[in-house]
Amino acid sequence: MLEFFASNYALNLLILICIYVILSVSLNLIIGYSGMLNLGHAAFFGIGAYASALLALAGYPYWICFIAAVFFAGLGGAMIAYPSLKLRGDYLAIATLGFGEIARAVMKNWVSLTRGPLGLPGIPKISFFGLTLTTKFQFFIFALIIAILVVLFVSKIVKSPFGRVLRAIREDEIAAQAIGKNIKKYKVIVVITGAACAGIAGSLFAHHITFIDPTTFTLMETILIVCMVVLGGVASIRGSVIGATILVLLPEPLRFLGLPTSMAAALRVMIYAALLILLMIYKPNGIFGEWRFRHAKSKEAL
Amino acid sequence: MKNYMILMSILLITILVVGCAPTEMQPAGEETKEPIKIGFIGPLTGDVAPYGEGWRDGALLAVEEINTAGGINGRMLELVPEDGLCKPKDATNAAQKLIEIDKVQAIVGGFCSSETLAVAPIAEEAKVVLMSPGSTNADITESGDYIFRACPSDALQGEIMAIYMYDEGYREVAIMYANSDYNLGLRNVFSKKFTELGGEIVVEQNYEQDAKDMRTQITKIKDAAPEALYLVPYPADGTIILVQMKELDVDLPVFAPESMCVDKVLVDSGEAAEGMVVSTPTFDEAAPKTAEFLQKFNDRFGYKPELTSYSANAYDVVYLFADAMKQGHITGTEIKDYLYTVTDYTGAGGKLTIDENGDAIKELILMRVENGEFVDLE
Amino acid sequence: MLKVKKLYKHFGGVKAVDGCSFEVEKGAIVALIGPNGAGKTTVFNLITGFIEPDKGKVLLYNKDITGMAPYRISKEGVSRTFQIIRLFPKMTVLENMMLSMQNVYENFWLSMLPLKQKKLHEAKMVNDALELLKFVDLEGKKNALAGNLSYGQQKLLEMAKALASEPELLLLDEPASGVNPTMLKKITNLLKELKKKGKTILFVEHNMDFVMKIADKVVVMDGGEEIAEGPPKKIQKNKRVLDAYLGKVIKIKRRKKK
Amino acid sequence: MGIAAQLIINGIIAGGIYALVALGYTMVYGILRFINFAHGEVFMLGAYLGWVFNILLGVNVIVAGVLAMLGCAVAGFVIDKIAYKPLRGRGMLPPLITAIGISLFLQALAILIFGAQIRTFRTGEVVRGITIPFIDAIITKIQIVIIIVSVALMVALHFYIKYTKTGKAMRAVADNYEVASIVGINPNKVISYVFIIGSALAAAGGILVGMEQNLTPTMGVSIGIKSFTAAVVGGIGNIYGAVLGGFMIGLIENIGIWFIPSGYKDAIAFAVLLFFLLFKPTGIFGVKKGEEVSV
Repeated sequence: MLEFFASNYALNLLILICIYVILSVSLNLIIGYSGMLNLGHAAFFGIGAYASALLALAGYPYWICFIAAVFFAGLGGAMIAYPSLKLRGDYLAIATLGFGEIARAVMKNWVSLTRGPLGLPGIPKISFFGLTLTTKFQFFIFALIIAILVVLFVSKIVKSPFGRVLRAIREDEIAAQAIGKNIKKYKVIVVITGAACAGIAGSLFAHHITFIDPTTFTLMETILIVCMVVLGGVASIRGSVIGATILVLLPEPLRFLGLPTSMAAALRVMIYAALLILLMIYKPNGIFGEWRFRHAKSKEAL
Repeated sequence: MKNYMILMSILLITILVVGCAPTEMQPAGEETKEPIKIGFIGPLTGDVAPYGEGWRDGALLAVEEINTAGGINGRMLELVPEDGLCKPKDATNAAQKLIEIDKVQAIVGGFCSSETLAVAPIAEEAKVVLMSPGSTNADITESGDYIFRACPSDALQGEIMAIYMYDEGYREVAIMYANSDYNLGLRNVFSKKFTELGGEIVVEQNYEQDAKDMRTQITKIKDAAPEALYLVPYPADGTIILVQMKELDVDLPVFAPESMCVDKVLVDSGEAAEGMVVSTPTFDEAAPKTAEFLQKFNDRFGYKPELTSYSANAYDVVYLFADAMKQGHITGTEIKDYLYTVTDYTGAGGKLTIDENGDAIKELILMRVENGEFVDLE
Repeated sequence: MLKVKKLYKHFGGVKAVDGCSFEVEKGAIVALIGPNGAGKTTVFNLITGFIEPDKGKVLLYNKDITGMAPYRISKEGVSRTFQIIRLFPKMTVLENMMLSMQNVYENFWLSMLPLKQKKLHEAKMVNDALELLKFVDLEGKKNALAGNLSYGQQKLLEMAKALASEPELLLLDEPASGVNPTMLKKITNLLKELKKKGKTILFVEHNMDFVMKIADKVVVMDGGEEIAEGPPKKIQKNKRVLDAYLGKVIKIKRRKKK
Repeated sequence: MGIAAQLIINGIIAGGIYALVALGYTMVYGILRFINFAHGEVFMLGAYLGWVFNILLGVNVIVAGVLAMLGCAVAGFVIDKIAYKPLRGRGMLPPLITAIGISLFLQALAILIFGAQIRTFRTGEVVRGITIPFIDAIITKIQIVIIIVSVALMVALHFYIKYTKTGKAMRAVADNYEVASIVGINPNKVISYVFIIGSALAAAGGILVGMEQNLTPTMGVSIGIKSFTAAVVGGIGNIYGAVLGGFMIGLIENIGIWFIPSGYKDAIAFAVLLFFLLFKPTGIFGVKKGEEVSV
């Protein structure tokens, strides 16, 4: 069995799990703990990936690429900070969805910078202080450490007094303002932090797959991350980690069901979608969920 | 905080074991009578599925034929198709699975250049041959020794058409292309060559690959009144453009790469394709092997593949793999060395020679559409 | 301490507040009464910055706080309760209390660092919170979720919460409404206690004998403007106040019989 | 003059389709405050059903259209009953994820049943468009049909909403879900009607696009997002807003790419969306829906 874990196939999945854990935990910080329904997470994932890849291809050492990924993704977060303050619930979801699509259109059409649909091949391996991550196993260890750090960072935020205020804002913005909390400042910080973490995941993704193009950072990618958060349980860090793990692994066993070749791919998507629907009907709060995302401030959920 | 960390890692590992448990271990087993597996990576769902399906069935047809004819020295051949979705993440997942679990030594695919470019380093590292029947992106040429392709790099196609159009006396030309890797690649090469020759690109329009309404782009081209149009679409959107051009009374001489050298385009666009000049590797559907392939394809699957030349290429790639294996070259490295020796292989996709960095040299010919049929030009 | 000068607020045609002015002296308990729709709650929202006044000034210790953001007014030492109770239902009673307290460690970076003073401060806050909860005898409920308390208990919690930030001025929006008599007595005693501690309170209320018992001064509003101001006794006899509440006495001319 | 007129005609044709599909989004959102992400796939299903009846079974195109609309109406009804009904009142996220699950499911189903090949209604020879006199823009017969049919359906919907009993019930439930149920309107029945009508209209849009262009399993995705944007721009929850929003997005898109690189065509629709959301979140016709501070 151990030989299986060393195989690149398993390591590839483990690395993807680390990347998607970072994405789902950071999105949960925005959706679960601060009540801001953000459907633009893949855009920050993409900005981080492109920033890191472009600088790496230009020969910069990895730690500069990493910081650039975090910085530019955070900058992206700052851009949607304004709508995040002004809009609530569905409207915020729609606005961030729009932002995500515009970001992807820029990635696809700003050919001089991103080579557009041709993408960026040959992204160099990660190396810092003379150590180069050549094998997939080394990369996995690096990704695991980063993932654990991000999860600790986010759970620290959530358990700290800062996090307590976040949950208060999620519960009732009016009451939070009345007791002297500057909700604008808190929301902006959360949106930028969440986006910056997505940038980290972007950097890891770029150097792992070594080729990125706009087709990866679509609305469906954000939806996948939202599903991980909802499946795992809104406002539960453990939930997001488990949600990410399940949804990365879910399609894999379907490959081995020996479906008739002509229908295999389509059937796989159908089974995946059916499982998603059933999970939502029978476990709408997600596995660890304890907070249900209600409509703006109407007392009962509609 | 400490116990939380332990809990989290234990959970992570247990989910992993559960998630991957059902994978049966498949030893390579040269001697045993197990079938030899070859992989296939291509877009079977998502936007590019209409073409992926035809390419997979082309490869499937070849595998079935080889097996009916006795397989590889008695051992059956098995195609393991995986869905690449034209996306790097899914293509790498598929490649890792094929290489690690199915222990394939050769893979047919990827189709979209994004798939091939993502899988290339993995295949190179695992010393597994990756031969793409359809990725024309120029970057693939230097992407590795184990990386081949059965279609010419777009460098050739773009240049030939630029030269031809220049010689025909066109100086002010428009380009219209779908906003994806194959099309942008060809557009770059074409415009570089055409401007080098002294021509001028007066207007350029692109569109999302799944777009249906290109009327405004066509109106913009009509407004710039170019002498000719170099159109770089996929067959589906190409058909719509030809139709909409006719509807909008825009009769410009149209030039296109092999993606338009497809019978279905002629049928679906009515007479709108009349007079179109297409550059394509020697793939005339009348050639014996090609016609036979199309006939067998239709008998077996009951439809005509969208991008016929690429389905034929997939068919040829499987046969090339089979020829190598028949001569005892089983491992990826052996197949690789054999492939470099392939010259003037006449397959369903026309005559093919593989050059030193794994690209296919195929003579490119020009054809024109005359009363609903592709006819050879000079 | 609190001066409200010529406040105007019109929602479209509705003149919710139409030139209202009154004053709340330090240490005084002032009741703001008037028929429904007189603009009482709107004045509350104008003072606490949730709604911007069209015209007029709100001064706290002669500092102009008109139109400041609600959280900054709260920081100036003004805390309030709401007509419809606004607690954090999914958070514990203790958390609700601690959220209202001044806590420098709620800053993003400070809250992350494992500082000793932070732990001390956290512990101190818990003590202060428990003390206040004892004051409103909700101490036993400290770990219960605020949403699970009874209506009366939530009223008390909301008041305790407002007190937690040691405000200069306490604004209570109908503290006595919808509470059973025993709870009403508790609230009355609570206010008396606060009066002894010299707290300044402005509250909106309909329950007249509660107002008469508690208030030092009464401000009466009708139709968006204040029509009378003074000690409760005097206000009871004020003609304009009676008209506002009981409606105008209209002489009906009898037509002479033919 | 010709070019400008042509752009406007292009905009109106595209707008007609967006409006038809936007109506489905707006009606469902008006009542359930829920974005039915699977609506785009119902549009695709309509196109394929129309193709099956018309091309495979040789039924006349109008009858095929009606049959397809009925088929999609049933599909919409079934989707609501199976997937959305159990999640009523479960907050916003679970229904959102379920809708996405259904849209993926339908796309894969389409690939399985109809195969991934590109289909088209077009059989006859492509004929040159008719030049509209004195503004010399070109429009084809099918495009004229598209505009007429889409406007006709919208007018029909207007009368249905205004004058029929269920129409009034729909408006009541949209206005206030609880009060409507107290007054004796069965909200579930009304919700089913909304899904039936919304899906039928989307099917009509699907057939019209299918006739004019071609069919692929993923055709519903981009049209879905655009029409949804139109519904929001017009004022989510308001029927007339959806129609206006549809034509607006169609026009802005087509006129927009005259000035900026055409690769940004989709991005224009989203830029308009962001503009409206930030400065006029209720859209053009929308009514303020309890969003402000109810202190």
